[in-house]
Amino acid sequence: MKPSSLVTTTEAVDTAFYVIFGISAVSLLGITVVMLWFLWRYNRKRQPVPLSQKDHNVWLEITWTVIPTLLVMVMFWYGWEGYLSLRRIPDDAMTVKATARMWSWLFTYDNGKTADKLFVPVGQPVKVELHSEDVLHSFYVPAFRVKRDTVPGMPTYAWFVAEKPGSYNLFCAEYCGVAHADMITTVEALPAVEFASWLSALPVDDDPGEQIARQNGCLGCHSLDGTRLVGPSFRGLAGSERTVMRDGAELTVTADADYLLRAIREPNVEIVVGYPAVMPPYPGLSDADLATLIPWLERLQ
Amino acid sequence: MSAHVHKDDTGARFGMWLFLFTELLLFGGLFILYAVYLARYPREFVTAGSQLNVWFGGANTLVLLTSSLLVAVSITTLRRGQVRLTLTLLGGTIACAALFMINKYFEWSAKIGHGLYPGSEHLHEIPPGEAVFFNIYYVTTGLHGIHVIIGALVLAWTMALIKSGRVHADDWIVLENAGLYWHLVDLIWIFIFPLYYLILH
Amino acid sequence: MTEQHSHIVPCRTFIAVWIALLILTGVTVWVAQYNLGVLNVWVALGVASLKSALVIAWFMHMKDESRLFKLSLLAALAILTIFIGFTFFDVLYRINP
Amino acid sequence: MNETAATAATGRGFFAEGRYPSVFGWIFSTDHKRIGLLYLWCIVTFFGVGVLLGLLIRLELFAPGETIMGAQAYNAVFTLHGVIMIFLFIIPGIPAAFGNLIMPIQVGARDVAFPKLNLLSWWFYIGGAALAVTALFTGGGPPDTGWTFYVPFAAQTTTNVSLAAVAVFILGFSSILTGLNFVVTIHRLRAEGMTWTRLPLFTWSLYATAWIQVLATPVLGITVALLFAERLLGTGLFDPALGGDPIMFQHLFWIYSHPAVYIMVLPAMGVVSDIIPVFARKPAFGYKAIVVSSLAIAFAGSLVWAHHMYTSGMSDVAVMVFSFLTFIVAIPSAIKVFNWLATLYQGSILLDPPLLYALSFILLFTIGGLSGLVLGAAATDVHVHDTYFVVGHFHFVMFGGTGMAFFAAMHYWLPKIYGRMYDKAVATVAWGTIFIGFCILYIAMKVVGVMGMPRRYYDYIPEFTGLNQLATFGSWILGLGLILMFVNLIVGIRKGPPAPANPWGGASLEWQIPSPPPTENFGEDDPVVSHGPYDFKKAGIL
Ligand code: HEA
Ligand code: HEA
Ligand code: HEC
Ligand code: CUA
Ligand SMILES: [Cu+2]
Repeated sequence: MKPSSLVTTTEAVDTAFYVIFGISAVSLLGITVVMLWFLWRYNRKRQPVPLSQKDHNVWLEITWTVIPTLLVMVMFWYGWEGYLSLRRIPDDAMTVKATARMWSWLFTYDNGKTADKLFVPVGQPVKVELHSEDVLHSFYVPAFRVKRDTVPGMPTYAWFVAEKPGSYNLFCAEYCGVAHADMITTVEALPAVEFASWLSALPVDDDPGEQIARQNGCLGCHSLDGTRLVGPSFRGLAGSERTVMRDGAELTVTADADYLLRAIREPNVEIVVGYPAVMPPYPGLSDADLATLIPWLERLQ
Repeated sequence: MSAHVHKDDTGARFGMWLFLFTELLLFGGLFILYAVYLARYPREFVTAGSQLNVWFGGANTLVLLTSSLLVAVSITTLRRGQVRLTLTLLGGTIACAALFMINKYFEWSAKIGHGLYPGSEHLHEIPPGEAVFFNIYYVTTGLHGIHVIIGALVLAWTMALIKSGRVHADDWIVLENAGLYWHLVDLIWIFIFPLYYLILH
Repeated sequence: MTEQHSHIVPCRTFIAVWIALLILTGVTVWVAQYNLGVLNVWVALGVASLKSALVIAWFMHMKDESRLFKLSLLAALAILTIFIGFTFFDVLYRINP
Repeated sequence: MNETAATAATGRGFFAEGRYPSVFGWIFSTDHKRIGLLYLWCIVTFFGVGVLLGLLIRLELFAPGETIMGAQAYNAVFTLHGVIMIFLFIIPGIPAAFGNLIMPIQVGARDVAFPKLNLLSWWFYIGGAALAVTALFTGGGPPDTGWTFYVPFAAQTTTNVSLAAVAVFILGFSSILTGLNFVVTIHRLRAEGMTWTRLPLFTWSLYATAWIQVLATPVLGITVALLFAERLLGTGLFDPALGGDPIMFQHLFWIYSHPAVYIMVLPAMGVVSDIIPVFARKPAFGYKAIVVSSLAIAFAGSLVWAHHMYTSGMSDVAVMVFSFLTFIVAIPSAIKVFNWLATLYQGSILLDPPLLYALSFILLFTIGGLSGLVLGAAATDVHVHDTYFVVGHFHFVMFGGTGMAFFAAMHYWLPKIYGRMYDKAVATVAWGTIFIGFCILYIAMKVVGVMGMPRRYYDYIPEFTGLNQLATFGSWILGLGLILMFVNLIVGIRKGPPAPANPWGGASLEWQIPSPPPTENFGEDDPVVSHGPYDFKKAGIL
């Protein structure tokens, strides 16, 4: 398990939370009680005429300037300390590359293995290198209190360590368009041994077509089981009749191989009726990839 | 301060100055971007900056400085009651504005001729640092150009008021404020010129 | 006419200022020919500020205005400087620009 | 001007006979009170639209998955909700409506310094609003970027963001003109004897606000202008492919939009500072401290913008500096809260509706402000940034703070403006309903935020269902309260019993002229001020 010396991101952030919530709760309680007491004690029923017309007191002003100042300085300090431990990566951290795109995550490991869930070994600090292929997204794992935006053209990073095995939510926290809320996956924390074997194992679904689809994030928008996501489901797509908008005109076409090719190569020329024109073109997809992808699509019945 | 002041020139001038502050901060946003990108791409800014024509920029600087002089003097002449002279001076200012825009026109069309304009293919080919320079150059000088036109229109309108005698030797606040606006246009250029045309090293 | 500021500024003054401005313009162009490294920008800015000071003080007769005007001008400039300056707390210290 | 006296005599004050017949007498009037009312009712209308959109949001979030609308629709709805609430309700809210109605009277002037400009800025407001509405039905459909317009998304989306940007630009211009007008008015048109230390705190807060409006709003102007250029000309100043930096957009946006939050709250604090002394029969405690803290907030508020960007990828140094400064700006707010409490001490407190709303301002703003401290601290913000905790925070400060103060102002000043009194009992019930609904709604949001529910999610994981349903439930209670309050006010305005010139026993100038006030407020005999705004003894209240 993790070296006891190591402060987890969760611990670091929660300390700050306790301090700030604590001070705030006390301040709030004090203010509420005092206010209610004044309202009761000096209510006009009880107090027809004001007891005084006092309108200032320098010492009071000084007190309630200095005390809050000290309090906020404390809050600032804990906040900053905690933040630093979010930024300082333990030396023994392993690195995973996370790629965010509309609207899915791809995680790439040193040995080239990729996955759409973030598998990590328990007790081992993990540095996640954050990249974006299109707009801003944000890597957010509430359980570990870490969040960092992925910025196109500027790699960023975050780190965390999972203390217990289990599955933790991973959200996209920066608004990124229509399927922002669907850009969810999980961190899967496995015991070191299991993780090692997972890492070395070949991908379970050895259908190359599906692999390509996964790695390019197609499945972020296209389901394989017929459910409607941002884009039409791949299931039963090939060969079916499609009504598409082509430069303003509506027309029906059969989804044969070269329709699929068009739909992937220049997605915004023909827009399937009832869907937004948000599918990005994929210059990264080689003809070889497509040669595997399209037959696979056709096999999906 | 008495509420009886029915015509409060100081108030009017103060209002104008506040408006100039907003203009200053409007351009301020662009100067922030300029500063940041200059700090990030010093070398690219020099290569790109050297491609701007100092003569165009210099000429326009002289034109604007002179136009500012004319406006400043026109206030003096109006207060001395020399209406015709005032109108000539203001006419001169507007002529300067026109000259400035003509200059800009040639300068820009030359650049655009070289495929250097926002959204052009060419900008995607050259190093990013240079592309950002040209883009911010166009945005800044463009916004400034719009201000030149507005300023000229305001001055023209003031001339009309002077002709019709509504602005005269003892009530010249309109000219004063129009002048202030024009000087601001000049001020902005005083910074644009060295920052864009003169970063050669 | 209600309360009104100042004497009429003689044209001579304006022309003198104008000449000064032209000279300063010449100076910036001249300096820009030499390679002073980062100094170039700062010199350019320095001269530009000097020029604008002239324009503001004389052409825009700030020097005849009340303290209120001068203070608020100062405030505006201070805010602008802060906006530019504080942005550099970020851009200067980015790990990967 | 004896015709002023005449109108005053008719008892309908400035309502009698505008410069032009019928509605033109309003939309072309340069009278600060008429312009104020124009603003007030436009703002209330937009508030109504805004809250209905808020209701839609809550209904969609009543259960996971698609409830009443799809993702695209939802994104448009919260964007619209945010844009309306920020630019059409809360920023103009108190300054443009009640500032115009009351401030010139409070300083003893007949109108603002530039009445025509004042009318123009209302026209800009309406024009901007009209454009914003047009943006919904033209081009690629309603904008779906959120009110923050972050690039690159906002530069890429096919929805009608460009037109919305223009609308925001124009609205910003309107706000600038109002601010400019107020600064000059307060400097130049104070009545004889109205020294700076005799200015009501409401006017002082407007003064501080006006400076922010003048100095910060232009930056918003250039920001949306650049977004517009980016979309239409591809100027690429924020596009990494062209050497731009998306994070610079966030800097520019927040350079305005953080100071803007103080544009929203300072006038509200002014309202509260004016109301509490009147209903406690005691001078505002620490007048000078409150004034100085307003100015301090106005200044320091422009040094903290990047606290919205801790996770954006900006440098750690910036995180440290901006976090530190953020805590500094919190202090003046604290000072105000304590001074308000001290004003109640040893007073003679009458819990009339205006005071109830003012007190709920203090409580809710404090809760919201304290949660702001959680956001200001770097470590904690990393966890709750872009979650419902932030949503909870800003609803507490904006709605619980400024919103409540806006209602307080309506209950405090509308009798003066319309010369009629609403039903206080009903008003009190409405207040209670609003307060309860509010707490349920937004406390639930804060909790679900700390649990990690991101904002701008139209769908969420089942764990979050319970709290979301609680929030939705709260929104219904709140809604009922709002309807009751507005109905009561409107009925009061139209049929209520006549209100005397000084229904609450205030000591500032607006209470010394008839209700409704005559067209030029004081007419020929401009007031000569001889005592402070809260000197109830000299004013003969005590
Ligand atoms: C009326 C508007 C308003 C006001 C007044 C405030 C006030 C404050 N806000 Fe808030 N804020 C918003 C509107 C406002 N905010 C909005 C709209 C957003 C979200 C924008 C978006 O992303 O859509 C936001 C977001 C926001 C963030 C970014 C969160 C994120 O996105 O990650 C932060 C971070 O620092 C912050 C901090 C603060 C602080 C420290 C204050 C302080 O000024 C609060 C000061 C007040 C108090 C401290 C309470 C009173 C004091 C006491 C009771 C005494 C006891 C106190 C002490 C011990 C000090 N706010
Ligand atoms: C002052 C500003 C203000 C106010 C008052 C409100 C009011 C409300 N807001 Fe909102 N809100 C914002 C400003 C405001 N909001 C901003 C700036 C955002 C950010 C947008 C973004 O992310 O870009 C936001 C975002 C926001 C979200 C987050 C959306 C998301 O991130 O996915 C939610 C979610 O519940 C929400 C809900 C509500 C609710 C339930 C109300 C309730 O108060 C509504 C209660 C009202 C009713 C239940 C309707 C019934 C009442 C009437 C019909 C009376 C009207 C009649 C007359 C006026 C005559 N708001
Ligand atoms: C950003 C979301 C998104 C991603 C990622 C995405 N698509 Fe699409 N796709 C869509 C949408 C929306 C449509 C329907 C509108 C259209 O035709 O463009 C679509 C349409 C299609 C069609 C035509 C389907 C039909 O019903 O006729 C095919 C084939 C397709 N996508 C394949 C792919 C492949 C292969 C990938 C990955 C390399 C991919 N998509 C990635 C959103 C996406
Ligand atoms: Cu990706 Cu939100
Ligand atoms: Cu802020």
